[in-house]
Amino acid sequence: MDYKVLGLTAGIEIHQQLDTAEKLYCRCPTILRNIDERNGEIRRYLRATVSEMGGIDRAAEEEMKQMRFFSYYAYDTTCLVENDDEPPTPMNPEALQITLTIAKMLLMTPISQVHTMRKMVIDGSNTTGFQRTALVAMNGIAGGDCAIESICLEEEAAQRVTDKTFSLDRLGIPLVEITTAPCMHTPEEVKEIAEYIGMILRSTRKVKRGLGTIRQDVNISIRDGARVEIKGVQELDLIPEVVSREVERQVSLLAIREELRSRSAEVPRGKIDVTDLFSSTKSKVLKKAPCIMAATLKGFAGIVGREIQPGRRLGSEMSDYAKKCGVGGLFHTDELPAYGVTEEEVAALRERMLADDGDCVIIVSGTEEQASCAIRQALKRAGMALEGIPEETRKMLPEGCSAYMRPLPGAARMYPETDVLPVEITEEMMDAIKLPELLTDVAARFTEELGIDGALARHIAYSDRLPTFEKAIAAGIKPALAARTLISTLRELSRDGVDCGRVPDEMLILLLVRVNKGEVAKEALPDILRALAGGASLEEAILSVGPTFSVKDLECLIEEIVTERAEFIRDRGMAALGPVMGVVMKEVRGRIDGQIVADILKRSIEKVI
Amino acid sequence: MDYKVLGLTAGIEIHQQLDTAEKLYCRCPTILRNIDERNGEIRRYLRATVSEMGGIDRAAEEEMKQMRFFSYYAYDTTCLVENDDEPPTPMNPEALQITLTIAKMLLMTPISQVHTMRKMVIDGSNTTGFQRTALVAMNGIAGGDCAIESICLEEEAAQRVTDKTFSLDRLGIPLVEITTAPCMHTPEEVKEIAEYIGMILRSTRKVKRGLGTIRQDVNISIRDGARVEIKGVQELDLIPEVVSREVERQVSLLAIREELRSRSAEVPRGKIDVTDLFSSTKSKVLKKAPCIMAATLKGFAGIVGREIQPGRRLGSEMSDYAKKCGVGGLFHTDELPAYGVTEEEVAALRERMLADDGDCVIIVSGTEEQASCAIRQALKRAGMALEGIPEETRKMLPEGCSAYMRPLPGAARMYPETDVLPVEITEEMMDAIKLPELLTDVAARFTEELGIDGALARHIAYSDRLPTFEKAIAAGIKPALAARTLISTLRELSRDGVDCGRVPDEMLILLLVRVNKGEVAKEALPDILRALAGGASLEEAILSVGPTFSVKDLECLIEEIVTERAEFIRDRGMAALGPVMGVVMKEVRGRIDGQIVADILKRSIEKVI
Amino acid sequence: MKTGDLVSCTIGGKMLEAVYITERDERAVLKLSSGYNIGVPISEVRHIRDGEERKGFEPPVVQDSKLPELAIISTGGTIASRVDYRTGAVTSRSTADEIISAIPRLATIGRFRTRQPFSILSENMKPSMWIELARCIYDEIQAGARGVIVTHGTDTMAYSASAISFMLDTPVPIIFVGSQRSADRPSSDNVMNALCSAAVASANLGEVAICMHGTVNDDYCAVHRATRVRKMHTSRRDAFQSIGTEPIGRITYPDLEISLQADAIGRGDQVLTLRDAMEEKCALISYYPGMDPAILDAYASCRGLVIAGTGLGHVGTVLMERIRELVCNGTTIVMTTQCLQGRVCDRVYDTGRDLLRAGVIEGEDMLPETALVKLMWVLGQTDETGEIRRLMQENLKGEIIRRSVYGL
Amino acid sequence: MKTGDLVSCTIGGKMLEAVYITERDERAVLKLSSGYNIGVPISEVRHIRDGEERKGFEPPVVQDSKLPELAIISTGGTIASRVDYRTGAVTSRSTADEIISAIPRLATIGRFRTRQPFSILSENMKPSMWIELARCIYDEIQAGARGVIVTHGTDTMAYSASAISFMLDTPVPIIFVGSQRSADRPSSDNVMNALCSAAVASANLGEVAICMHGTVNDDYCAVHRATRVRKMHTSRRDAFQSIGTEPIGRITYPDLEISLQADAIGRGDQVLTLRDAMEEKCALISYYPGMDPAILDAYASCRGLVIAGTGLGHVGTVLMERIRELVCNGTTIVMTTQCLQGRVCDRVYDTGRDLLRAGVIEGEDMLPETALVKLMWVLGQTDETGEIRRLMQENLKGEIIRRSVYGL
Repeated sequence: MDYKVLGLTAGIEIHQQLDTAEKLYCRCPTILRNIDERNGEIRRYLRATVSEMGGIDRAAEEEMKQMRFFSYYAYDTTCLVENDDEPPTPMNPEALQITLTIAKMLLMTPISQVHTMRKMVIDGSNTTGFQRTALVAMNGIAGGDCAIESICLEEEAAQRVTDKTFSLDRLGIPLVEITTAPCMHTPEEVKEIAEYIGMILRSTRKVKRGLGTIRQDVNISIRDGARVEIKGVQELDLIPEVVSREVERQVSLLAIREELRSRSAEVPRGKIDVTDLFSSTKSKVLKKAPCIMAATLKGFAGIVGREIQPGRRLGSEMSDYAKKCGVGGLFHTDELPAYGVTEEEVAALRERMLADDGDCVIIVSGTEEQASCAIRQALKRAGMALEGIPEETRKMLPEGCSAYMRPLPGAARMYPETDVLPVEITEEMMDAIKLPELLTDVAARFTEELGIDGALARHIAYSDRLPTFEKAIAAGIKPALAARTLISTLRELSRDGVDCGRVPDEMLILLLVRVNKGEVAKEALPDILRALAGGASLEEAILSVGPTFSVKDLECLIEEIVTERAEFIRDRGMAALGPVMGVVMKEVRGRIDGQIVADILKRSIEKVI
Repeated sequence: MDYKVLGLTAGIEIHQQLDTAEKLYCRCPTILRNIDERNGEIRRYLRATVSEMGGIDRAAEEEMKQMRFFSYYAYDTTCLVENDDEPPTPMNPEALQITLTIAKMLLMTPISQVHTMRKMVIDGSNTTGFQRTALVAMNGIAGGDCAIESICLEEEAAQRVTDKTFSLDRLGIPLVEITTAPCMHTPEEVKEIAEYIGMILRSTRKVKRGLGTIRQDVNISIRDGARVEIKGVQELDLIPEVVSREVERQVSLLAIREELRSRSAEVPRGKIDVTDLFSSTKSKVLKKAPCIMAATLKGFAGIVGREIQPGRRLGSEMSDYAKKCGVGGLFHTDELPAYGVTEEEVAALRERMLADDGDCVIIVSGTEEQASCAIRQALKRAGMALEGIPEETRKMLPEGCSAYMRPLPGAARMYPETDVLPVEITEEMMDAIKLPELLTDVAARFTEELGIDGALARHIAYSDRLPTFEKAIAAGIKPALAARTLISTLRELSRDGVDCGRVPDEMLILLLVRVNKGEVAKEALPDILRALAGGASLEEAILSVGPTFSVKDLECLIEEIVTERAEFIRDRGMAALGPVMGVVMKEVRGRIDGQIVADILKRSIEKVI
Repeated sequence: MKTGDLVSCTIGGKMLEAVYITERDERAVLKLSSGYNIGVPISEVRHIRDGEERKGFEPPVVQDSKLPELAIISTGGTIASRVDYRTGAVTSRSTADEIISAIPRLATIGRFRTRQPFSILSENMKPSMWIELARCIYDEIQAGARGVIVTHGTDTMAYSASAISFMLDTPVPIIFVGSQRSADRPSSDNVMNALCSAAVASANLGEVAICMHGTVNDDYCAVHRATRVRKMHTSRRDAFQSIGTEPIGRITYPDLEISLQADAIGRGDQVLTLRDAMEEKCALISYYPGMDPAILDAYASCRGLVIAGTGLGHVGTVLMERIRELVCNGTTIVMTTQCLQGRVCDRVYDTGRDLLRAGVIEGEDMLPETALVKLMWVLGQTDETGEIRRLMQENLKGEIIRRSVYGL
Repeated sequence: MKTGDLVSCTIGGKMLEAVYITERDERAVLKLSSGYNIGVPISEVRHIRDGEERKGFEPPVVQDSKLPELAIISTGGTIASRVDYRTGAVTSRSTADEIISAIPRLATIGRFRTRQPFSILSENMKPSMWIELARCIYDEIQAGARGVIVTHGTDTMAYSASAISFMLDTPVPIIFVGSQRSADRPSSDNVMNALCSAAVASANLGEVAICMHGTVNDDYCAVHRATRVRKMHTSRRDAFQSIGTEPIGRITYPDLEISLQADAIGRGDQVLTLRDAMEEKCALISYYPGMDPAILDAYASCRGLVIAGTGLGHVGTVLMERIRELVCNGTTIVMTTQCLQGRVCDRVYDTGRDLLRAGVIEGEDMLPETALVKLMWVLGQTDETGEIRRLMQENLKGEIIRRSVYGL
């Protein structure tokens, strides 16, 4: 596809959790918990409050279609602030400091007086019904040519456990939101900017790492299309796919609009109860439904079933809307007979619905209330197909497609968080911020100073174990050993399901020091690390691979073996080294470094020769 | 028996609950509850506190042999005072007033400043470990010649539910304790004095009635015998029996002492474990016992089994002592073989115990600790038989015999209740007390004024329904109707299991007024009362026996019947009254008074004749 | 510049337009189109044009004339409020229409009229306002209100409810209600508290009570007798707790099912009576170790003094002489306990007996705050020492529970 | 006549002999042989003969030298007492031998020595005595005590324990204990409390705590951190309650099994240090509606003032000016809450923000009483305003809990 011709413009929002000691507006630690560890549960209703225009926010209204009774899991690491039962503390200064550092790295201008706002969110993910957020800096530049509009410091939402249940451990973790201008024009460009900003964030060494700690939202539109926000893209590599598939979707929908218009297609207002037609159906879904509703889309035949993204049809979009009413989805005659619905039933349906060949009939099932609501929603989406592309917030599906979530929010409903005093950002504060070394520079330095291969250096610099690596180097460990152990060995172990995450840095470094001294064999590292991951102490772990072998012991052993094979050695001379080495290693493998064995054996053989 | 020759002297203590609105040292109502209504349970240890002599009270020590962990049931009608978790209120003035009235009736002299004392009781029946009690008056006379030593106002103890569990509803109800001098010399005399004091108490109209609200303790001794206190005699009629049986017991025990001395009987110190002898016994009790201990009583053969009261032997007394250790009782060779113990086993036991024909072997079973304790206790009692009669507190058994409870308490362990201020009793207070009419006088007045037969008048005066009767008379009810209904009818209903206790006086009187007017038939009273007891309203109850029959209705009915049978009536004349009356009553029985029927019928017949 | 004006300023070299909100700590607070507020130096702000007056849209409200008439008297606590997202301003709403349009379900419970005798932060409440409030409630009941709802800040709500309780014998429910989370937020406890209090206000009750969350969940509201309730937490929704007794009722949410205790006073059990004299010259002091006896001199002009003593109702012996003097000079002194729970008993220890001899009145199990309000009221009713003592020791409005029941 | 003398008097015409006990309200109190006391007119009493001196029998006590050395410091609370049934006198016992013979099981827990720096009713406790007590404890620990038990009246026990907590860094447990029911009665809580406190005093703990009944049953004692505990009931055995936190431990009874919370400070974690300066010129006042601002003048000479404000920490605006003056004149004012539970937050409402501007220090979630004691101690340590503020807002001895955990 020629994105220039299509007029692609894209921007991103990056949400990155900060790795602070305490949360943004309370003093709880910023750690995630297993829901089994919860020690309390609170249950609350949230309700949209009436705005000054007498109306309710569009996105909020969408949420209100369903019940708003929520349940929250509390922990010994959460407090009454998360429960919305205590006023927030002042803004966490550590989090603000990190945010200002990022702002400075992105050449942004700080706001002189930062105000915490309440942004209405009544999907249950915030016990308060709003998210606290503060605009900290504006107008920077990333990667030379992409404008950064703003950086906000906000509190992370609670994690959804089930439909209406949330876990409070995540709520309140500081999060920066970086919003770029819509300055990208190809899928690859989007990925590059995201990657660059991610590198900036990690360069602060103060952001959380691991699954779910960074999320990208991508805004995409093409000429004649509409702005669509795709939320929750967690992997950088998927970004180009997401962008290109959205472009494909918008192109297809524009084509569908033209075709529908040419057919003079129409969307009806009413619906018809067709429950009786399916009284003896073999379709499991329809059989158990208390109510089945249908509607006829004039001139839509073949179009509802048309693919607009791999595996997704216009029908899928309508189905997404219908699901908001609690039904499982919808059937349409473009795909029937199927799913246990027979040809006869389709014929009867078409007859009842006065549908001719050019029309498509959709049916939904559920309680009467659900089915009525679902038909209404599906028809609403069908109507939009005649208009073009709706502006939507969509969620990413596993392969890079997306599904409807809710309409794009209107101008955010925000008002001041009166419980938190504004914070002044002075020039002195900004001047005092020391910019961290960029990870790209770190990698370059590793190559230059430590002689590490460029790719590996980059790997180290971007790795979670970077601080460990730096400590190891400082402790005099050979860079190759440190890099191999901390990057390759740990990654291999991790693939085997061994999680060394809880092995403290200090222990790893002490271990590497022993290896460096030759007291522990490099070869034994995987087994020792495995033991450490299992909770063993360093000494236990080292002993677990066999008693260590001192150089003196080794000398004795080698003397014995060499003496036994003196004749052979004298026969072969230095060529005996290989075979005899094999014999020795059989005895000592993993218990002393091979290089040391080779050195001593060589000397010993030399003596014999 | 010639009690004068035997030197019988007896005194009594009467404990009477007062019918006050509130308890003695708190403001809870004085009502008893069903344990199912409890709403809390508290669990406490009680411990004897060391007295100034470094020793512990004898009775208290006895209690301490067993665990002192108690459980108390609380109700919504008990409070923190019963729980021993709040200081007591000042002494209930209503209770004091009643006590002073009784004192005045018994010609006693009040104490000028009444001090509340704490009397140590650690059997668990008081949450505090003491009973609050105050000496209110001294030195009076009952019934002309019996000296009254004292009247105390004290709090009732908690009711025992099971061994270690008490119910707090009763704790704290005011109780007067009237102690006579030991001025009685025949069993009948004891009953008469008890009866007289009881009448005095009830004359105040302010004492509780019903089971357990009055208890007599009788102190009995004969010459050469010992003072024995028999507790818990609730029925007056049993008093003479209790006294005479105790005299019998003391006479028998003195005879036993003489015989044992003449045989040079001896009680051993040690005990022997004979568990192995009964390893294959058929005695259920012994079979399951982890330990069986035995001891040989030299020269006791035949005496342990000798009856000292109907159904009770010296062995029973020893058994009472043994039971304090938690065993079920003891066996002795005077009664064996029996209870599944074979002759062979007895022989083996005697052999092991080196017992010859003049000796008696006793055995007890239980855990080793229980059995050791029990043997020790039984031997202690056996030793006492050589000395004579122990001073004891005994509990009455159903037929009038008694069983050992504990040693007589020493001088009561009392010290001031510092939480309750002393109360001054002034001459003015005493002068202001109006003496109530004695129930004997009430009965006499009923005979004189209302023409009621002496026995019935006495019955009414002593009955719980006396106030109702008085109200009924005041309301103009015929005395005979009131007396018959309130005494006989209610008693008969009560025998049938119909409890009219909760039918309010007002309702009974309204009912009697209706009967008096002839609107309700006397004959219907039992059925109506039955309905009232079941919770019906007065109108419902009256209607339940059939629609009422007005005099007019009756006249119509009678005219019809008489007209029908005019010939028969003219034949028989007034002699027809009986048969025709039967016919009429068949129709109206219970719905209108029979006397009215008779009157009208008579007139109607007269007209026909 | 005034709130709502369109202005511009430059940040990072880019000009942006914004709405002027206010000035704070020498910064102009501006609202951006994104909704964010920012504070910028005032000098950097340029005026573009005046803001337009925007009228709030209020949907028309129809009240059901068949429902019982209820009065809402607001004193400053917000039962309903509205956020102006343009300026961020939160305004409280106190007319019947405004309240019903904010909490539409109210209209299914009763027919409302509203009054607002004053509007204050509840920490500024004072006895003269209680009198004003009592008269206002009295008028409403006389005018036919079948129940009265008083919205009140939570800080001193228990004091006020207690005061009204003493001043009024009421045949209808007088329900105090407030919220611990402001009404502007989606999670506010205001809606549930308001609906529950309206339900109680139409129930078979005839006394003054506080109706607030019973737990931290939105599951039920507890109805507390005015004289036995205390705010026991600074910020939790279930801050109000009955002390030494069960709440007199509860209303489940959202079904608004009411259950009342058997000892709750029924509708119509009392005849409407107003006794609104209060003696303001009363004070409450807590005793603590090291208290300077001289401090009592500051209370010499008080006609009544409530002491929250230690334990069963004690103070250090050093205070005894001044206490004797105060009593001699005509100050009524009532002893309560800083333990809050349990009963004062000055007969057990010497210190207590000395206090009794000095003429101090045992406050039984009254809460110190209730005892203060009651003392103000009693001293407003009578000057006679014996009568003062009798009234203080007698249970008038549930403030004294004669028996300390276990389990509370 | 003196206590113990044999006397006679006549009642109802009968002469009786009795033991003379004392005189009370113009009556001679006599003890009859039945054990009852009666009061009779003094004029009616005849002296017969003097009473004999009776010596109490004290069984010899042997302490086990292998057990840890524990110090019992008694300040007037009775852990043991003896009743003389002859006279009804209850005498408290405070030597090691006396205590052990009253509670023999103590001898299986430790080896005891005892000290009695003073003997008072606890309502008469004052800061100078805290200093004396702190020094006494310090000496005992220096002399090798492995744990210290302080017997104390319950009324002000929490204040004293809190004061010791600030004055002493301790490597060993310092356990305050008392009883709510006097030691002379069979149902007293003294034995269980004493045994449990001795068990804790020998446990792995290194802080100041109060050990008292955890429930109204004799099932376990709770160990409360000194700075977070409050006497919350006048008379119940379980009157002491930790506020806003769990007790730091419990000891089951009768098996004396100890469980301590993970956050309890361990034995030896702190080095023995005594900082015993205290500023007595401090006061605590509770705000209430109608409080006369002039009352604050009485506190002008205070160096420190703790206010128990309403709700999140408020007072009426009428007080604001006097508060500003007091702060200007050098009085440190700390705001706490009369709600007792929850955290002060003066940033939410205008009144609070005004207080902060006036220089009032937010007391976080400190109990008002603890804040008073802490303020006395802090002002004893420093005169520097910034340092005072820092120390007051920093958690020193568990008095501030930085996070309000749910469920407490």
